[in-house]
Amino acid sequence: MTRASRAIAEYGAILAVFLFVWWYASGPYGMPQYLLPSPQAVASTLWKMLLAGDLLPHLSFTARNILVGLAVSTVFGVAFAYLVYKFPVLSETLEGPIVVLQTAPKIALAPLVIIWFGLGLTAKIVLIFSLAFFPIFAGCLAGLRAMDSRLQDLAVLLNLGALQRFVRIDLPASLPGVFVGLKVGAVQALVGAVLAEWMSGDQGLGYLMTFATATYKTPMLFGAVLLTALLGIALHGSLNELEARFLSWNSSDEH
Amino acid sequence: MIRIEQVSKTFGQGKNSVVALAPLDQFIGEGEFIAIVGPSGCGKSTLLRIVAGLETATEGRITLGTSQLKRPVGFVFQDAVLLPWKTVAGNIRFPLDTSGVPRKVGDRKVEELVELVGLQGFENALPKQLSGGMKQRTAIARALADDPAILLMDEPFSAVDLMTREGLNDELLRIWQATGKTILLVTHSVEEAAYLGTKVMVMSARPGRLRKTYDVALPSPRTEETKTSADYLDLVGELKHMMRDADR
Amino acid sequence: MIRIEQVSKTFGQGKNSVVALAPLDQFIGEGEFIAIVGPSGCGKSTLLRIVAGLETATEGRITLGTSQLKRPVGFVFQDAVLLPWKTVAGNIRFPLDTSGVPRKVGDRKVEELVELVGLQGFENALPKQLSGGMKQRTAIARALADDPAILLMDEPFSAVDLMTREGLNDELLRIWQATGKTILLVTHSVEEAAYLGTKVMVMSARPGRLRKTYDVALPSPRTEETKTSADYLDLVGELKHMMRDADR
Amino acid sequence: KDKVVFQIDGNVVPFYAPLYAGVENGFFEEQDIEVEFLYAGASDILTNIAAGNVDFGFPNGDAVVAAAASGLPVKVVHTTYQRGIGALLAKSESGIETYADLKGKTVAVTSLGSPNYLQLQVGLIQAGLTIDDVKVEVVSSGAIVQTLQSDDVDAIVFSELRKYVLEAGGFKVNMILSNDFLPSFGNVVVTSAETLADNPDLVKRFTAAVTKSYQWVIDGNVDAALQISMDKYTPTWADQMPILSTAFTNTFVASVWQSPLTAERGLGAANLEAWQKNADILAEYDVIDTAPNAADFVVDPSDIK
Amino acid sequence: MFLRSLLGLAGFVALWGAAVPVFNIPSYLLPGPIEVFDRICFLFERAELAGHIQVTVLEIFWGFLLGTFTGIVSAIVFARIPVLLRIFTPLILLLQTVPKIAIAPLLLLWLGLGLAPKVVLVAIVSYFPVMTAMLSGLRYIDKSFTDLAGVLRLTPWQRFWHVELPSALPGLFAGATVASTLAMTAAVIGELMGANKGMGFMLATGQENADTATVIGMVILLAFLGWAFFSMLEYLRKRMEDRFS
Ligand SMILES: Nc1ncnc2c1ncn2[C@@H]1O[C@H](COP(=O)(O)OP(=O)(O)OP(=O)(O)O)[C@@H](O)[C@H]1O
Ligand SMILES: Nc1ncnc2c1ncn2[C@@H]1O[C@H](COP(=O)(O)OP(=O)(O)OP(=O)(O)O)[C@@H](O)[C@H]1O
Ligand SMILES: [Mg+2]
Ligand SMILES: [Mg+2]
Repeated sequence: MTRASRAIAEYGAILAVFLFVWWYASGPYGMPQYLLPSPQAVASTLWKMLLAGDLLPHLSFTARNILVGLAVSTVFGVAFAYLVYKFPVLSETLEGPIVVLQTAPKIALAPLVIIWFGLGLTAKIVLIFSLAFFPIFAGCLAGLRAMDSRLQDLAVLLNLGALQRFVRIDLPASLPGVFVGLKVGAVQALVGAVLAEWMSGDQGLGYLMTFATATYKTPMLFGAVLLTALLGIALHGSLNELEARFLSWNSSDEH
Repeated sequence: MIRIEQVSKTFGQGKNSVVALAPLDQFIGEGEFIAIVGPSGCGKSTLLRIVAGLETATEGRITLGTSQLKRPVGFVFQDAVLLPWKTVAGNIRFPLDTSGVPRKVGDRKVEELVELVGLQGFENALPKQLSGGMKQRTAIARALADDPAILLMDEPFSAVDLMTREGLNDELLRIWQATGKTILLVTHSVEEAAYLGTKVMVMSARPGRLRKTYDVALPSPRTEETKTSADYLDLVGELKHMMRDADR
Repeated sequence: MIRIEQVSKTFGQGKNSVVALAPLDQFIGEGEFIAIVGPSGCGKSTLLRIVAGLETATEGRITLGTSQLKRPVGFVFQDAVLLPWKTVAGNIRFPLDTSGVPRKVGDRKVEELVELVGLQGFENALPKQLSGGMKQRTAIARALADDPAILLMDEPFSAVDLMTREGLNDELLRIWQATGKTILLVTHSVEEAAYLGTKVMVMSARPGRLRKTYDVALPSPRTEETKTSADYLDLVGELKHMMRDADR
Repeated sequence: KDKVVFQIDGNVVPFYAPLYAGVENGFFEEQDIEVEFLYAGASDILTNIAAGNVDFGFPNGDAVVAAAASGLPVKVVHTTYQRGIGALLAKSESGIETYADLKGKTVAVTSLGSPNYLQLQVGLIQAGLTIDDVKVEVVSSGAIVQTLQSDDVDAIVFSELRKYVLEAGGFKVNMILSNDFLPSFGNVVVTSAETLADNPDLVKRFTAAVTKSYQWVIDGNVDAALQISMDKYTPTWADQMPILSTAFTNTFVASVWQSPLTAERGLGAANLEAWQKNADILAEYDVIDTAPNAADFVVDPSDIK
Repeated sequence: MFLRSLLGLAGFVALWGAAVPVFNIPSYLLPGPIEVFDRICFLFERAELAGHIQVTVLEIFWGFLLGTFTGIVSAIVFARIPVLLRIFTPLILLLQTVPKIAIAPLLLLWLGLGLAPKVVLVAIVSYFPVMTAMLSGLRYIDKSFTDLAGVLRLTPWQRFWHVELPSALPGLFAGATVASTLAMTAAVIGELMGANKGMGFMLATGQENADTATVIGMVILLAFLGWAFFSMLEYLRKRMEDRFS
């Protein structure tokens, strides 16, 4: 079997099992609709919304926020990790506070973020950033710290400038860690995007969820949840693909 | 020109400290080829690393008299140290890329070097796909790539077979003669040391110290005949004797 | 006893594939000491790795006739491979610890091995604090620790100086004679191969194939005198000749 | 003795003081009921009740109608608040006094699915405007008051009770009650159809205790109830006692907990017509698909056997 | 290190204290440090804050332990049997991305009203960073170490304990640190979906009442808790590193 067909078979199988369990729980097992709507109901709701043009705008709104937030988080996360790595003094004074800041529950801060940054896009990006930044930062820092120290010797020898050293040695060497951070960060970005929409605004999957919850449109709620998860899976898949491309030199398998 | 003055190195502090290098003096003139021999752990690598600026001497001073300020030395590490994400060609051209040599010029140079170390056909292999000796040869090619005025080589030929080794020895001699580089080469083969060096530094173990520096009075250029000359054989014998002694 | 039947190895697939080992046959009897020589990249390491079960042969079969089922082989890797978070002593005793040897017994064994490879005083050093040769010697000590019936050594002495090397050669011979191990040793030194081996396998490059297996008819036990015997010198000469040939 | 979980809309606030006082005074104990309070949003409460996670809930009436419309087996067993307490709130200095003044202004609601949003729509229509004449922002309940305070929005449609919070914060507030043009119900006691059918006695005892609790407060014990609440449940509000006391007396006691109907039939009495009207309006404005039959999900406490 | 952190903290509080009057920030947006401190003391005295803290700490402790443990174990299984990884990834991501508040009634239905749903929630969010880090550590383990393990015919357990864990440890601790911060958030969220105890409940109360001092106070207490958590992890990391050297 080729790679693609094997993947299709695997995912097809798992999807089938998943749908069956869901169908069974909502149908024969007798979970009521308001707790767990049937897959058919969810699918038909989604389909109707799609046809009515009520779905794609929300989906793309959320997706865009996630991508923008993730991009900003990546830039700052990697840059910050690099600074901390380069200047260990910073690590002593900053790492603790950063961690502590992170423990402040975002759901508590979300209203404050909205109060501080207004109702627009900024607040949403700030919220996503506040969630996705730290995993990327921590992953990148761990990657940098695990770097083979002999590569540093090489950089010294070749008298590389700060930029070249970063681009050509430190960044590639820390990529395994960066990807760990990105994968966790992507999930967090998603959570942040939904949370932000939950808190304010009238667009996005998160908004659909609040709306559906308040009006007991459980199929719509589950549809939005499902789409969110699909977004997450797509993001994760792309990151895996990127990782496979950028880190083939590092993986232990030989294919 | 390299001036080593009272250079010593101690690793660690207090009870756990290891004196890797006792104070050592050596003057190395422009264009000299210094071979360094000595027992394992006597501080040869440490000395080279100090000269290269990778390690700071605990005491003493190193002066490099070279005009090529930006990148004064080329270094072949004892254990290759290749960038695992770059191919053989990518590793060899790394010093060129990072000093802004035009792509075309770099390509030509890399091709030349790949041939020199006998890695034709493996230009696009990643380090993990290479044998031990192939890695080492890639590292040698990389050190030669941007033509440094000073070349520091830490047992560069330890992982290659005798034939390749002899070939590389002769190539190194040719390059040295053609370019007038200053070369410091650590080796465990006294034959190699005698064949290549204008001087041979013999070090003794724990704490590593310079036992004696031999001037090699063999005619240049050196050829296969050199290896059968009485002077050469005498020197090799003397070095071996010295080494046996040094070890005790 | 090791039976190698039509073993070949190809890395990669399609256009990018590299034939590391062409089909190779060799029977190695119990208690033999096989030295393997050949040019860099000819598949020596690959052969050893296949015998150790670290690599699966693309084709062919390896049969190990050893009763020591759990851990049939000891392996000295070409590049040491020490666990960086363990000390010298910790690394050496690793095979003992993981096979449930009592602490006390292990301690004694480690002490013995540290002395064998001349690392007294460095028991508690971490690998990063060792010189290249010291790392290699630690790896040798580790391979000997739990007394495997088959010992596979990939250029174990490449990073140590001549004196240490000769000392370790003799130690290895002594251990071999005392325990009747089967040993496969890759080396770039034909002198070493001739001095140590009961057989010498000469391999040729790309694709790596067995050129010839020499039976070494030198008297046992081998001593310093062996190295001046005519038989020995003849064999060395012949091997060198063969190697020069093999390289072409 | 029955242990029941009673899930209240929102969070611990002194507005629920009668219930806290009822527990502390032993009114539930008398009925052999031990109450554990739990908190969550209205829709969660109703889902929890339907799922059997909790025994009783105290959500707002609109949420119950929506839940009933969606087929959740929930029953209102005590119409505690006889009218809705949704209101438009604006700072006095904004000059917003009627819905007509909202033209071109920014108004916040907690969700486009909330009854408040419906109230806004209806209010605008009755003032000759439409929803497009204002800018609507959706802000979570945790932040909505602050957005009004910080002038991020000009008005909010939310609970009437927030007026007192704002006033406690030193803001002068204009308020337009939604109930005046759109009848609905504030917090009501809800249980599941199953509990009601299987254990009517428990429901009866529970509603009796609720009634007694509220009656006690109405009978001149506003300050005592608030004191109990401050002592044990809502200590952070202690400094706002005077304002709360006024609010209780002027709003809750005066017109929320009591109505002409309750004078006749006791606290918690269900006005099925009003409920039905509430449901019909929700359907008319598309908040729910079809209006449920009020008699199907509302029960008068006196009818529980 | 400790002193420096303390100094940094003092500086931060001073800045905060100064900013409030200087920029004339109204207290419903950001109350001053003294007001917040007063509020915390008040809550300790009058609202049994200590009990609330205890509940939250317990939730975090058990949830984090459960999440970390399953994370490490499943990563090992996934690394050995990649098919399982591919099969479970969508489900894991589903679990991670489902807004917890959206499925709160379901969680309560399955797990009851007590500690269990919160612990499970904390475990779910702590799981992912740890699993991802461990998996990456196993995937990018130095090949020569795997060879060594192969030659020594290590048992799976020995392989894990002596080779894989020490190699993955730096990344694993980064993952655990991330997990620790998420765990705290999750505990708070868990308490929002139906609770009457815990710091999250307290916080929601503050939020509902537009009581910014309580909100900030809780956030600060949670931050302290986070700091303690972090210090503990750091300590553990040092101990582990010693253990493996
Ligand atoms: N980073 C370090 N920390 C502590 N001790 C070190 C360090 N590097 C080297 N040493 C010690 O310094 C001494 C000299 O080491 P060095 O690597 O210079 O030896 P060498 O002459 O190159 O040996 P070899 O021929 O085995 O490579 C050794 O005893 C070694 O243990
Ligand atoms: N993992 C791998 N992937 C692809 N090719 C490989 C791999 N390992 C080895 N090779 C190739 O197989 C050939 C034989 O390698 P091997 O390491 O066995 O050589 P060797 O005889 O040990 O050489 P040396 O003396 O230089 O160590 C080489 O051409 C090498 O490029
Ligand atoms: Mg060295
Ligand atoms: Mg090899």
